[in-house]
Amino acid sequence: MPPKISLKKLDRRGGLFEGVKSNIHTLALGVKYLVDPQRSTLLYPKEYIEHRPGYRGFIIFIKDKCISCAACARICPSAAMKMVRVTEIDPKHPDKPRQKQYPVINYQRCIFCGFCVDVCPTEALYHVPFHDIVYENLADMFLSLEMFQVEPQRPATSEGLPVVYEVDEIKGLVKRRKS
Amino acid sequence: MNSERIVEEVKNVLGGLAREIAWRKGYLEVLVEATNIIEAAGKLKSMGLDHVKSVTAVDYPKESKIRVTYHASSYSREDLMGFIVGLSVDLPRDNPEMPSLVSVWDGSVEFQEREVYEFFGVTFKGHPDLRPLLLIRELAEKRVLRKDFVVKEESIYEGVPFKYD
Amino acid sequence: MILDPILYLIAYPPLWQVLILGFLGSLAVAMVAIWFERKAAARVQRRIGPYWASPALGGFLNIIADMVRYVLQQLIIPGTVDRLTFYVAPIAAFIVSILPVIFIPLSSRPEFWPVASMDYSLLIALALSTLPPLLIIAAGWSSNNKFAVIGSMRESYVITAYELVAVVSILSASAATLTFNLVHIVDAQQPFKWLIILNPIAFLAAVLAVLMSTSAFPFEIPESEHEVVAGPYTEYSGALYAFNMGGAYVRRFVYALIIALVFLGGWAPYVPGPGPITGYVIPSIIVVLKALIIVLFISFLRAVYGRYRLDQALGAAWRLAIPLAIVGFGWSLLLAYIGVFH
Amino acid sequence: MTGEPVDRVYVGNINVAAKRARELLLGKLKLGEVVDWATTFSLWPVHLLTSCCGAEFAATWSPRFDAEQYGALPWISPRQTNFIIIEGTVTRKMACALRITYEQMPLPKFVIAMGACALDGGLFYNSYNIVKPWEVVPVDVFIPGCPPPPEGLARAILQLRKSIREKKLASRWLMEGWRPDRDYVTPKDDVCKWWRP
Amino acid sequence: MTSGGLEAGGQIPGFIVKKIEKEVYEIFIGPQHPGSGHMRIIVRLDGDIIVEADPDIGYVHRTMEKLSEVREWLKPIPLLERMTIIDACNVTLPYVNALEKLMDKKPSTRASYLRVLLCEINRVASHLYGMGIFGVFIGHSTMYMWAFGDREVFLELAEALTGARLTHTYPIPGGVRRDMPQELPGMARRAVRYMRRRLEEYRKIFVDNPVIVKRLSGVGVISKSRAVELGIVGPNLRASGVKYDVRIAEPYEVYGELDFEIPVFEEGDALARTWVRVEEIKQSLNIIEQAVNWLETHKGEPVIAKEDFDKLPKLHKEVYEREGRVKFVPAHATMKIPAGKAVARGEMGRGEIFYYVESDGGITPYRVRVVTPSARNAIVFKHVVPGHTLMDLPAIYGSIDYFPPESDR
Repeated sequence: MPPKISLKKLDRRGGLFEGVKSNIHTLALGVKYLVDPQRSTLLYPKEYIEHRPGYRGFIIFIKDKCISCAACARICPSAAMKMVRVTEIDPKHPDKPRQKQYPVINYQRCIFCGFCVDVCPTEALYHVPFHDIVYENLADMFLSLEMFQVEPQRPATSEGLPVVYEVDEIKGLVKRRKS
Repeated sequence: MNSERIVEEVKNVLGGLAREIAWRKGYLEVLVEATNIIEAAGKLKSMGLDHVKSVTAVDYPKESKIRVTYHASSYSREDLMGFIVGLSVDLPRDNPEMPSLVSVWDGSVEFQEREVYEFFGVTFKGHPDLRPLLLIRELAEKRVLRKDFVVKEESIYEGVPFKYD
Repeated sequence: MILDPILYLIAYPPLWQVLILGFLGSLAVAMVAIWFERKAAARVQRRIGPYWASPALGGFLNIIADMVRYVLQQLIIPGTVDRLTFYVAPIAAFIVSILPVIFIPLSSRPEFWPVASMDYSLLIALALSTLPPLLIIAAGWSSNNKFAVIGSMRESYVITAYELVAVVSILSASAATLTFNLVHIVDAQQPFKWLIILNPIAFLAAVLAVLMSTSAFPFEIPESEHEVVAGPYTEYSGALYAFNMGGAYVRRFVYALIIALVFLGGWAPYVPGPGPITGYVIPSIIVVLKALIIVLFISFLRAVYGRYRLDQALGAAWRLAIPLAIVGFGWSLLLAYIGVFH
Repeated sequence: MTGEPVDRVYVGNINVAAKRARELLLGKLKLGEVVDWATTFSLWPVHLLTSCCGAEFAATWSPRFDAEQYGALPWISPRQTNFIIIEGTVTRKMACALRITYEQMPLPKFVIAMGACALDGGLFYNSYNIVKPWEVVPVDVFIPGCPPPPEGLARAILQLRKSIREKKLASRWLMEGWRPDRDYVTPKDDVCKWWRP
Repeated sequence: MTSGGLEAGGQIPGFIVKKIEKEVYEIFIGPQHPGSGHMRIIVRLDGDIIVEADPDIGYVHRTMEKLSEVREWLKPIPLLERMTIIDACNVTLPYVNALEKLMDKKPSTRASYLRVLLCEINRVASHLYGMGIFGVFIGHSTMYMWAFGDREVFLELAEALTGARLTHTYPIPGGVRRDMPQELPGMARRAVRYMRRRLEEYRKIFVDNPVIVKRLSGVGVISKSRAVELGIVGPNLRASGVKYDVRIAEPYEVYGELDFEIPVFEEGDALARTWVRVEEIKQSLNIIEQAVNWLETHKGEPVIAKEDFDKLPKLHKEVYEREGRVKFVPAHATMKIPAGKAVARGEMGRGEIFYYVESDGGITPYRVRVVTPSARNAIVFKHVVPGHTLMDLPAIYGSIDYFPPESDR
């Protein structure tokens, strides 16, 4: 069925009786939630959200899979990913050092769009499903090649317990402790 | 076909004013002279194209012109709602000047002409309040959306200047 | 003995009442009111509100943290303000807000409350409670800030709306009980002849007046933040702002005390006994609890109402509240004629 | 309104008095701990929305994340706050507003820069209208992401609280009048150049 | 009391530099002001009546049109998304549509449905955002909290679908980036049922609240003819009685096949604009249900165009089978698009968005012009606000749901 457009009438509440009635409605609803707030607030450091597997969080690099195609750096919309040249010594041919290039990431710019992960032809990049790391120094955010390969420690894991949020028909979002 | 009929209507309404009428992807481009744009716009408006969606300017440094297009459409005529007419005018690049269409299309072009003024330096004669809208004056003088204002891109390599592949 | 007057002064109950109840009590009540306002609003809004400062106390220490932070923060005096007024107005407003407490009895026993025998305590308390708005206007005016000036102007508009309502509706209690003495008003309501039951119209008008006078929702117009930032207090920082903010809650509490005595029967149905515990502590707790209920109700309104426009608020006052107050006054005269309280 | 005007008025010099009071309270009575504690639970961010990370700023105070549980309450007038959250891009027009707002706030005051745009320009790294906020105001904590999720902002508030308690930022700042380790990078005249052409 | 700002010589951009005869009280609302977003409104008051309002926007102007010209075709998608991160799919979809028009590519039907699904989720979230901000503007903080709390439900849906709360970067030329996860239909249905119940409570506490009704009725009235002249868009236009919606005027994606109705009100005041949003949320919930039902019954088709999918390498297909994630081919990074000019439009939560994309056959766009709904609604401040009292300004601001980053680009 095709969509249609329709003119609606606004029913303005007027009159003393309607006014008193809607005042009572308003107050009663307020009292209802005052008594039973149905809340699902995240008590953040004590609890943290365990996101779904597809969550686009921090990006980790697997060096062994990288073929140095630079597609990730090329597609990065914010030029956060840069290629660095590294001289590598192959254990099989120690006399022939090879020039290779690997991506490094600059979290000062990264927008977590996941283009680099999606463009990588060998799945050498992947997301970890969290996003709550903060820095006090700008310099720490430009990861080195070594740091880029290490999964960062999520600070919340040491302070709290994981919870998941589920959509509920009555309460909206419901927080559930993960066992 | 509906759109054919509307193209005919546009042609009839404009008469000899249109220098060129061509279908682009999604809109009908009508090119007129800067001198009679008010007349053309008034005719289009009387046809039912009562508002302007966008005042678009494009800089063509090779041809040394700036093309200003008013993408007009209709709220009042149902058959015109899905249809956009781009009323275009070519202006010289050194001192672009054209009459303002605020007198025709009122508020729907007022702010957008100010935008074109600050980004391209096109002067709209007769605009009630022509001053930069978004930019600070220092930038508005640089005509930032013209092609000769170059934005630096970065290379994908550390410490290598950028060039397009 | 020469020491007697000094001892009398030191042991003078109203002085201690002002110092203890008026200052510390008002401070405590203000903090409870702020805490409740934040927590109740948070509950209605399905969230937690202050929590981590003291999870066991429901985040109550957070309010103390805010207070300490304000008091010890840098005090900025903008170069363009009228200095004397800028310093003095908020402090004076705070002190004047507390003053009515002297004339508010918390017990009918004269040994704990000499002023209780004063025959015009209600009138004096009411008169004193109308002073602070002038100082708020002075504070806003001295800030030399456009938003503050607009806020002050709004405050002065709102005064014209609620002053009459407050006086008429509260004095309707006097009309019913034929006395201006708060102790007698309370005693007349013993044990359950409370004026809220006998004259709900005047009570409603009085609550409306309190809402307006303490700029509570839905009449939070002088400090309506989306037009005039913080209203008269826009330029205030640090401790001076704490005075301003505390003053607003203290005023609310003082009005609530008056209403608790006048309409909610004060310490009724309890009859104060001879000793200090039964004669003073228990009745005052009852009165303060009743006042707190009103304060908390006012705080709760923040969660469910938006704010009226200035002209609508004035209209509500002149078209609704003043007729209500006058009808309530007439009703009280009727009560007096029937002789309910005698 | 920058700096503290020092001149004698009717009741003596309030700035000197305030300084003496600070010295008494913080230096002699060792109230520094109390100040630091109070500041950590009373970080009220000023209502300055620099850019679209404001959407996540708002979501952080929404019922699901509710940053009021940390005692942070978005407040209206800069005079009564002590905390700025820079929500994303700072344009050249906004930089001046940011700087003025920052200078209107009483000491001690803290800044969190939120989002890639507030760190190195993010997507707009080569834009002509972007200013890096850490050149305009001294920033304490940086949050990566575009936009950072509310958890990220909550983590930043926790981190700021931690460093206030550990480094005694608030009490030291009140005592010394200025924090030596952070200072403006760009003079105000440069930030607000467009204001006075 | 100052008069008329600066002398005519003061060349301050963004300020009205003209003399006003009457003594007026000039106040600057914003950019640091709780009643303004990322903008400034210079308001001149005569008593309590606004005689002139001058929106000084551009505080969030991030030069997206210029930056789009120097970046490869795919990169403007995340870039333009930042205009309205609260309505991210709606704002990028017309750009993608324009590219598809230039490339003569059609997305698969499944991708179209997925786009519509995310667009409607975004629309609900965006309306809730608008209503929340509106609520707090007229002092109703509970409305703000409730709307933002319920918005989280829809952000949760969007996060399950795309992996990001706000900046989904979901549509790409030819399709979308991810397939729907298994659990999404159930989640979406529960969310829809929940939201329908909540809308009744919104009515009780906000829309029918006597204080709010009194505050909003007759405020900021835009008549039908004035709305057309000013060229405003979206719910504001439909609240003035103009029957225009891009989803009907020029159905894009699969909107032509879905069953929903566009609510139109005639009053044109702030209350009617609120009601349009409430009714539109209801319709969006209908669309979400329909889209989810279709997606659940029609499986098997890839979420990008068939010809693109067939060209994918083996690993990419494996990843798609395993995770539902569409991987780009490296050609995406440097794709070229045939020369031409295209316009595309779409209906965002705040109204119609218009894109003009011109290609000269290179690897970057030659010109991207975008006119956002807020940019077109900004004119309301100048022409509708004067004549109201100062306390009406937040009511009008909130009711037109103006979002400065979107307007400034």
